[in-house]
Amino acid sequence: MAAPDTSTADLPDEEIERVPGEGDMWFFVLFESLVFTAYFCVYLYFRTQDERAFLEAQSALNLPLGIVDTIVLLTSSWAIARCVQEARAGRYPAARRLALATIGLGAAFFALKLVEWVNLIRGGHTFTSSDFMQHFFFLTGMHAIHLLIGFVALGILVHQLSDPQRRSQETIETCSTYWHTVDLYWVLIFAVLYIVR
Amino acid sequence: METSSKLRLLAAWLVLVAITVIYLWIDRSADDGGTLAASTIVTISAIFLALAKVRIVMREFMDVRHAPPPLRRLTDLLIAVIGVSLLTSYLIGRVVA
Amino acid sequence: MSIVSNLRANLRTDPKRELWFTWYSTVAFYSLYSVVFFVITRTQPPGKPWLDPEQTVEWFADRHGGLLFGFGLIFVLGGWSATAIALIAYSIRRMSVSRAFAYSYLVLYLIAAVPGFLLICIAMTAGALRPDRNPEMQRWLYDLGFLSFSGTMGVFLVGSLIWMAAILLDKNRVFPRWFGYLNLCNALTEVVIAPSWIFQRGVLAWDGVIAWWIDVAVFGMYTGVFIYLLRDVIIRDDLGTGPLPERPPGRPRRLHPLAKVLR
Amino acid sequence: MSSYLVPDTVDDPRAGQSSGERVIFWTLPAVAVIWIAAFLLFPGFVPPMSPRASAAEVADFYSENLSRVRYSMILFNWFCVALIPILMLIVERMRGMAHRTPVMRYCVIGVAGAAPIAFLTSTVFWLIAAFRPDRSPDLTLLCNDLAWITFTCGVPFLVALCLFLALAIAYDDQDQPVFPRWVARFNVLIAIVLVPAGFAGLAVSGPFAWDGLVSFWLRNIAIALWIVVMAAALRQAMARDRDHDPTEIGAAP
Repeated sequence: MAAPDTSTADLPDEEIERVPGEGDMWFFVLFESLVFTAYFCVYLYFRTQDERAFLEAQSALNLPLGIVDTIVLLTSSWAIARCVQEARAGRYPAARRLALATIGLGAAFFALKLVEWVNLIRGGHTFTSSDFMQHFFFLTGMHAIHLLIGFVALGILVHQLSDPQRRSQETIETCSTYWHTVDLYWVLIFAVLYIVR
Repeated sequence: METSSKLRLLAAWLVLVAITVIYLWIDRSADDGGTLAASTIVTISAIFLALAKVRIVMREFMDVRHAPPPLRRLTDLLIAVIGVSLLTSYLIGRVVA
Repeated sequence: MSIVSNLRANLRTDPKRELWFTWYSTVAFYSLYSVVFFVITRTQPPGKPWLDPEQTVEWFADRHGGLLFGFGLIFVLGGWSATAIALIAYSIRRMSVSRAFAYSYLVLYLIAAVPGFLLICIAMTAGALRPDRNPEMQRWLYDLGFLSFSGTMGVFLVGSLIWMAAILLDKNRVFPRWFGYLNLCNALTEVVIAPSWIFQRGVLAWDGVIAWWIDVAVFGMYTGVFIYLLRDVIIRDDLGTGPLPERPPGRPRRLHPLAKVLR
Repeated sequence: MSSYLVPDTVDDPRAGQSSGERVIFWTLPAVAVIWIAAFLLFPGFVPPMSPRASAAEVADFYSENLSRVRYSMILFNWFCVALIPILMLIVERMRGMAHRTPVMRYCVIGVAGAAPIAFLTSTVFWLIAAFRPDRSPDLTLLCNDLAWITFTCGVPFLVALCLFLALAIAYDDQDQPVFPRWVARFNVLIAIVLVPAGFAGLAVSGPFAWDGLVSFWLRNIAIALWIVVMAAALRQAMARDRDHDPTEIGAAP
């Protein structure tokens, strides 16, 4: 790693050290992760104070649906990582198809989330029904807002890929970094809401 | 080389899905005859598995693997901070309760 | 140069004196605001939302003089909040984006002054003025004060997003892009505070760990950062158009200790 | 010094033209007549209602003076914000000041809108108090308190307006400033006179209570005086702008 910058020109593409996307987006990723961590800490602490009630309310969740949902979002994350690879190789039509696939998978995740919410609310589990559900709807709701903002990022990405004049690898990677962040938050939320006992 | 990075991405995805399915198994085995019980082991392993997933997503999908060392260290530090914070608040809660 | 002579030069002879005036006023206003809310009136951290009417009567009695004097200060000096907003609106105008962004920010945040701080001042003054008022009504004033103060959301939400969009679209490099993203974090605190209209207790109530403590931490960092960055903008500003120059060389920025460790 | 004597007018081709500005200006005398009439019509101003009155006394006041309260406050509700266009004329004059940025103008625009809106809010509380005279006296007293506190203490934007204008004038160092220097000093004086009103909650009797000499009479006379003096200064500045209308200069070959 001590090698000066000039020597990296000889290395194969895979070995060059570079920040994926703009560094500023990484600031957002780190900052917002800490904010989410704070929410999780509050939830875990209050959960231990009344474990019985939390466990009972938690049992209303549909774990298989949550797992399917998680896999859908992980796949969308994979698709956008592939999209970045294709864009880097200059295969823009393929990259664009993968970006559209990401949007589709993101929309599928959101649709499953809506189904889950509606089922819970029909079953009498609402934002105000219990402490667990309060945390559940808050965390999944905050995540959904980040997901919806992610569609803006994906829209910018598709827009860039569609027009040869606009294509900027940095912007493409920045948008993809944001989308992965949405995935990361879900990975953590899923573990603390569905699995933790 | 390009196919290798493609395969690597696919492998990362497979590992992530596998960990997600392990959750299902953990959850089933914790259902002790249908009664609901708190479990420190389940909680701690759920958190660790989630952190492992976060690290895989960052390293492989977000390409931190190829990032300069400061960013690599910063992301690892972030994962450590998340892990320590979650476990601490959970364990303090258990002690207080 | 000492701080005082520096200040004097900034406000008297510096070509950017109007900008410096608004910047120093911003610092002074936010300091005064913190002192009034945290120390003099003790209305931050906020009172408990679950108090019964008699307890709110006690709450008012406890803070009687502090409320009347502290909010008197805000009644007199609250208009200074306009300086921060004017400076930020100017910073947006200095960008390459349409002036519509600057004017939107100006109008949004100025509207915010009325529900954002005038209502809590009026409600708390009315409550402190007559300690013998019917307890139910005292609690109504208490609710009006805290809910209007915490729950004034839309103007700050849309205002932060406007500032964010302007920064991310700007080609004059007035603000670093990471600060654009930080505006999004601040906008999201206005989403997090929304449940305070629903819950009377718990982590999402107006005094809750999430809705108050975490939100205030984010907002506090955001405010500190933008005050620092606005100073940077004034120093770099050439009062012209086009890209903002970088800071003059010769004053290398010291590396943060954390950044050194990571290097 | 001369490096920043650049009036902030270059960005607006219409600056300096006063078409329609005189129409706005001459609404002021008409509106002032309405303000004075509404002030005298409201039975709670001459003399001002006492903060020491009991709930029953306040309730009696509203049931006895129902019509006068309603019609005077409807008048105020209509026309108190009519000051905003006049303040915008001042903002337009500020374009001619030797400032290098529009930031002082933004400050004034900001508080100019909020100042009359604080008064507007208090008329709403007075009108609610008068809406149902058979309401519980405690509730009427509450509305009455909110109205008087909003009216009396609601000076933050006026104080800031005066001080922003004073500073803007002080920074306007050109040979022929838009407003003469004494206008700046006058604005500082008015701001100081308005300060005690903000603390009216601290006293229920004496000169600082909301019916007192300082918080009521001095405050309201100061506001009236400010409007008169600023109108005179504004008229002068507008006349000067017309004399130096850039479009007319441009028309001459």
